[in-house]
Amino acid sequence: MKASLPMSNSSTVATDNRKRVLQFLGKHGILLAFLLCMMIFSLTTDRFLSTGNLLTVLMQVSILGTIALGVTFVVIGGNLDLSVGSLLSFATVLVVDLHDKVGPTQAIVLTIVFTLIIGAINGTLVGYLKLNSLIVTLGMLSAIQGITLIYTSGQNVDIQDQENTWFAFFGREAIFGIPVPAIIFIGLAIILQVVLLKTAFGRKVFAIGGNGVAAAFSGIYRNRMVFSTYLLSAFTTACAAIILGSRVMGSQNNVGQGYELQVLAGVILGGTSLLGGSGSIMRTVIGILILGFIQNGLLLLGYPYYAQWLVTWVVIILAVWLDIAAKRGRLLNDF
Amino acid sequence: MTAQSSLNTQTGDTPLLQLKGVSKSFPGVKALDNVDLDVNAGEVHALLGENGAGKSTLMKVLAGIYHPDEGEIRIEGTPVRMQKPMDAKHMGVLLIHQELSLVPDLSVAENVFLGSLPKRSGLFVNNRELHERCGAILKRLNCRFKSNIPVKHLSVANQQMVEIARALVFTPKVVIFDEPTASLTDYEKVVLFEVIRELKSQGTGIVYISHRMDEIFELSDRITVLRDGQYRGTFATRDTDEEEVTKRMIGRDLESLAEVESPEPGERIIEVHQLGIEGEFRDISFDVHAGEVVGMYGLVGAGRTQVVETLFGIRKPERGTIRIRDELVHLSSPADAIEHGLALVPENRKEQGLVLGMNCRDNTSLPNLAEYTRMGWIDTAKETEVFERYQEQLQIKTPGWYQATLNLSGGNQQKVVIGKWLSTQPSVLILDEPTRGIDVGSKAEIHQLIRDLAKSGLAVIVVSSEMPEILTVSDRILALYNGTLTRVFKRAEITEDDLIRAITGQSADAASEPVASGA
Amino acid sequence: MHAFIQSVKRQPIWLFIIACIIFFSFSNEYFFAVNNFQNILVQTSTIGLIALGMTFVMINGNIDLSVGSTVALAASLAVGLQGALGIPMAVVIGLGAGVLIGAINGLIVWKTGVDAFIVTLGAMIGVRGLVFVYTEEQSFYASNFAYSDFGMSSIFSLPVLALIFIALTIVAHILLKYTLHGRNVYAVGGNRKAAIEAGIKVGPHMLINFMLIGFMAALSGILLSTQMGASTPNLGRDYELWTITAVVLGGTRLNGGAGTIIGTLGGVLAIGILRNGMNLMQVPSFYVLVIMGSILITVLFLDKRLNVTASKGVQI
Amino acid sequence: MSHNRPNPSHKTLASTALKSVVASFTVAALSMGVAQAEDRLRIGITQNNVGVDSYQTTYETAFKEAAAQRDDVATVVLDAGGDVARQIAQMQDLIQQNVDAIIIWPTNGQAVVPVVRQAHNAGIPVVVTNSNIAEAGQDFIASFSGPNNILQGQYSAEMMCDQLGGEGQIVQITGQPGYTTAIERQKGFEDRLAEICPDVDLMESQPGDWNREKAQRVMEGFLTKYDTIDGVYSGDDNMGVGALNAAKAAGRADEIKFFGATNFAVGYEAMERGEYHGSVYQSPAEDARNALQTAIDVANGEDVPKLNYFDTPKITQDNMSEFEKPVF
Repeated sequence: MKASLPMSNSSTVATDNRKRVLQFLGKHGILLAFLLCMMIFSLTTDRFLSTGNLLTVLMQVSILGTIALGVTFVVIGGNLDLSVGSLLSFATVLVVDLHDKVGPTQAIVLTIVFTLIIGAINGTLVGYLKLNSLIVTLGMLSAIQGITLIYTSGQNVDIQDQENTWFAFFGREAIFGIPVPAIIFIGLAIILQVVLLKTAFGRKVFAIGGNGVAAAFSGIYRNRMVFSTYLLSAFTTACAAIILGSRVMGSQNNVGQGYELQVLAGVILGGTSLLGGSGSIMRTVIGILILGFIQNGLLLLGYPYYAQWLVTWVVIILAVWLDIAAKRGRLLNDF
Repeated sequence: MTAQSSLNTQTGDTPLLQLKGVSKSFPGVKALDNVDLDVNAGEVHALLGENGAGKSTLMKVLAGIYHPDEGEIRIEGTPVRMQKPMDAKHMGVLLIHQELSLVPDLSVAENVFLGSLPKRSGLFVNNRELHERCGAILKRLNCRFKSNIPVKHLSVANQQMVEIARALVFTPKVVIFDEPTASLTDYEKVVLFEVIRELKSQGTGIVYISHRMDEIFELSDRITVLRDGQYRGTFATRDTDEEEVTKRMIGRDLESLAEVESPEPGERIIEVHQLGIEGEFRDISFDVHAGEVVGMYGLVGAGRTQVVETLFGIRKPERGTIRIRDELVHLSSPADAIEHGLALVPENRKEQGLVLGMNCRDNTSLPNLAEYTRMGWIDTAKETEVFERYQEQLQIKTPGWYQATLNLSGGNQQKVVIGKWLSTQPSVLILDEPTRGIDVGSKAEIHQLIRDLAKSGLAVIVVSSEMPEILTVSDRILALYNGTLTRVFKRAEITEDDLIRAITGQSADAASEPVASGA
Repeated sequence: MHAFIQSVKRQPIWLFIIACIIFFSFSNEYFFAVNNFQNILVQTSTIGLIALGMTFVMINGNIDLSVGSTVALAASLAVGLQGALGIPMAVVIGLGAGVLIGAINGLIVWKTGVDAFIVTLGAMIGVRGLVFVYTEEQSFYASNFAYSDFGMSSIFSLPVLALIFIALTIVAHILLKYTLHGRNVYAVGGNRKAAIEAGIKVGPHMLINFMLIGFMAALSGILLSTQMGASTPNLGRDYELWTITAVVLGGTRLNGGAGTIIGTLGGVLAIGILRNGMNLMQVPSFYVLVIMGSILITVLFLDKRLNVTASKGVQI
Repeated sequence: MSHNRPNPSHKTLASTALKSVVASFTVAALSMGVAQAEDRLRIGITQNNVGVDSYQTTYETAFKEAAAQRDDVATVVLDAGGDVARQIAQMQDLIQQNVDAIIIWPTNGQAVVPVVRQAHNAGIPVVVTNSNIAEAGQDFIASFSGPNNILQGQYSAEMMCDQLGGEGQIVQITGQPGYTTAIERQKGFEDRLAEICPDVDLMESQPGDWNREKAQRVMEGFLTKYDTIDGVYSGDDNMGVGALNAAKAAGRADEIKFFGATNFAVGYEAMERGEYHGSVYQSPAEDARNALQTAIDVANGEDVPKLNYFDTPKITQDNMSEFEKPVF
């Protein structure tokens, strides 16, 4: 508990309790919301809680979730990355197209390399040239979509014989009954959570996001750090593209459309602050799962697919409001 | 409590503004302790005290920003209760901050009438009336710039005139000036004093807060001295002198400083030769030996911070060289400087010293994370052990290493920053305004700490604008004025007025060439 | 004349527009024609109207991502209800819905303190859901041709939509430059602490701005539906991204305090002219995307180089 | 004390930089040599969304090749990128250029009616290709040339009906909501199915937006929700293969019959493997050539049939050998 401040005039017990409740909700609110949401759906539809359904949802959100892992690092570092949408389209098209041309292994390696190059462009513009990350990645969102279309000259790309290629492993197979995409997503999440909390890299990302000037004054190379968060975001997008490419064995040019804002919604829902300096990978995973389960639950309840959008609107604002109220100790602003 | 009532009411009529028995405390420190003050119409009442003596707290109580814990505020005899700053303004008590709060992209007139723009047919701004009224006020302050240009194009001095103009809109009874001449040239200072005298002649009460002796004696009718948040007497300016007021302000006579013997300086650690950056500072040369504390003293804008930032690799020097243990170094970044054994406790701890969201331990280990990481993996046990060692040594009051630095008091935050830089085992430690805005108790502790660090063989540079602090910690003092090194004093030969003359550019002896006052 | 030169110098985007006009006029004979300019004005009015509102919101230090969905909602209501309630009533309800969405966004940003980016991101997703719920994924279609005639009609040889856009640009300019609310928008965006201390009520001003952009987005949606004589559930997708691009190109800073309606008009026209010019020159749509993205980043880079004077020698 | 006043030389830097950007543009444009001779017929086309799938890209290449072979025709080829407002703007640009005929592949059947009317009033004949526009627009267009989507829906219903033996439970994955082709195929399929196979129960329909990955996710939802699914009808093979992938992953592919429309290469291969059971053969090249020919005839004043359908036969595992594999 922080050093007890001598409360000014009205130090009634009520304000203390309210503050403590708010603090608790702020910290664990996201977990409660997740359990609440699971409970509601499992009561209302019998099929929801079956392992089959849970694994399917986990697989379905694994693409969105994998991208969100990298974007979380960018946001904790105090920036935004809107280019992941068309970057996903670019990487998926590339891995699928190269698969038949140079074989799966080289296709995967080349795709990761080229995606990292685009991530490096983002990193240079925002990190070294210090341009505003929202506008830069907004510009790149449009430019990368153009590059993708130029590369395929508008055509779809397909993998010819989809049956006997080990590339199917990433998107279609399962190990001990757990779909590989889910394993990749959760595995990568665990690794990146450890990187974020336990390694020097993670500590420095928190520092440049929390207070860039103080970080620079402490000998941290701020430009290089921002640059590397964009590389990480590009890497996780490439991984997501490999899963998506393998799952569908083909790709259209706009397959990633709309992912960029959905990813942000998941990151924000998890409680990572847009101002930078706070957040965690696990909270993002929970945020993404909530989005996935809302969609799945409502579908099973027979609601049309767009009903989830209304629920997402309310959930995002409630989650972030709770987080801010906890920090402020008061529900509403007074100015 | 000395008999101060007799001096106060010498003019007989009730004072414009009166504080009686005002106290205000914050966690760990009693900023104001039973202070009385009164301001009469048509009088300049100077409020004098070292940094941290409670001047700014008193000012904020007057301006309705803080509420006093005890005591009472009376305006023209009737007690008043100020909820928020706007109440003070409506009651005619106007405060002009040291940091200006203007809207850069709005015009001068719009800044002067911020929040109370004259209306036309309800919705529209009456621009004609706005510029007329603003023009009148500007003429009264004999400012030459027009009222429709955006404020961001004005010099700092002119921007200050806009702040003053804004105060006059409320036809104030009392105007409080907080260190107004900090960044003004001599010529601009003369214009400001003209304006203050003009307000005085119109019957406005002026409270002038500063710790510059020459200004106070030139301008004020009465002087009230504060030390450690306590009232230390009021003098009529006519019948007192700098010596008596300074003694009352510092509370310990200067001589006692002299016989603290300077230790025998060890090996020369850092040597700076003719360092310069165009427009910031030029041909700065000095050296610091192990076990020695070198003080850098000068007014705001003398370029001290810019010099130490260059020593720490934050700025790239255009001219001059830096040698560490006689080996030429080129510091390309703070990380580079840290590797060379340099450490900087920055001027602004909230913006430059700490990542407030992170806990104490993580902040402490930030500068040399490599020390605690093997193959990228942080050894948190070692980290915690290091932090707790400095927590012990520096007496940092915190529930534990996990406490976010956001929730610590100013003094403890500064100790965490110092601990952070000590953990890098530096050979040169630079401290920029180490005790600004810190309670008096922690201030003394930090001064003692600096002395001990020097004794343990560290080369220490202390940048400060508080004369008492410089005098207590430094073995040698570099006086800076307008980006140049005017004089270097040894501890034995220090006299106060030489020091003040050196930092205000009128150096007495012929040795240093007359410095043209910077445009 | 001097004032015009002065304002152009302060906003390089108008220099860019003049350069584009010259360039496209030489490279394509259909470009430099009165009704092509009318076309451009009509085509840019959709994003242009929203950009006028977005300028207020961004100078105030906020942002609004929900405009694209509001466009669709207002269009669907206006087209969907006009059969039962008649065109005027349906249009009023459409505009009212836009103002209501703006009010909801404004109240949440004000009272809860949640960042406008997040509030309006949520509203973008949610309001799109409302559109699909109301239209059940169907496109609506204005049976009464008078509605679509209005969109195509002209008064003294100027398209109605162009006239509305020009008129509202002038109104917005006056509102921002000469009214109390306008000047306070700058005050709150430029230095919020000073504004609060001067007694300016920050919350209500934010609310007004969000209601204003809600109204403009709704009007834009309805005028677009008059051009189409119909409304589709996916109308307005990505409009928020193009609106922000136009306002930033026009010189408005993202963290508030600076920007003008003239600058925004420049940004809107720049995008409109580029699209129209490249259309006439048959630049394949793939390359248009790349060109638009890189121009946005180039202008951002030039703006940073010219306006931000870093303090001397700082290298961190 | 240094005061940094705004430095006048900065502004000149801005104008020089911008001029250089413009200069490089000019060079690029002139090299493309845009101006053309005037005696030839000028036909403008605004397509729906070239980037979204191969059918449309193949259509565009075929259209350009067909136009290139004829020396009496110059074309202005535009792509609306799926944005209704941009398509309207492109139509206005074409009217402004006073082309001899306009071909429109509508992004939305209803939303383009007013601008088609505007072209009609300007005396420019309009030919609709691939997906017809709404009823109200019919008397402003010279002709519709493209597949008969309602018929295609019926074909799929017939194939589903006899391969299921007249009874069973099926689900449907439709195209992009509000898009005429999607609406017509769904209507054709549902009406015909009710007519010839009343015992086949259509349990649920959800949109796949012509996107294979979305169709896959929708199918996964169906597989969880319904224990027995006997048949799946998808708006096109691209989505059909997505549904097949989902079923194969769930190991229930062999108990489900898959039907689609617009036979894609991936659909053709799936049929070869026996996993896909029926589609409708439609060649984008033929679609393009028909549209161009109709536009030329109309521009020369010849009268053409109002609805100029080209044949889109059924294709199943039995008769697939008669068709060569689609190129898209």
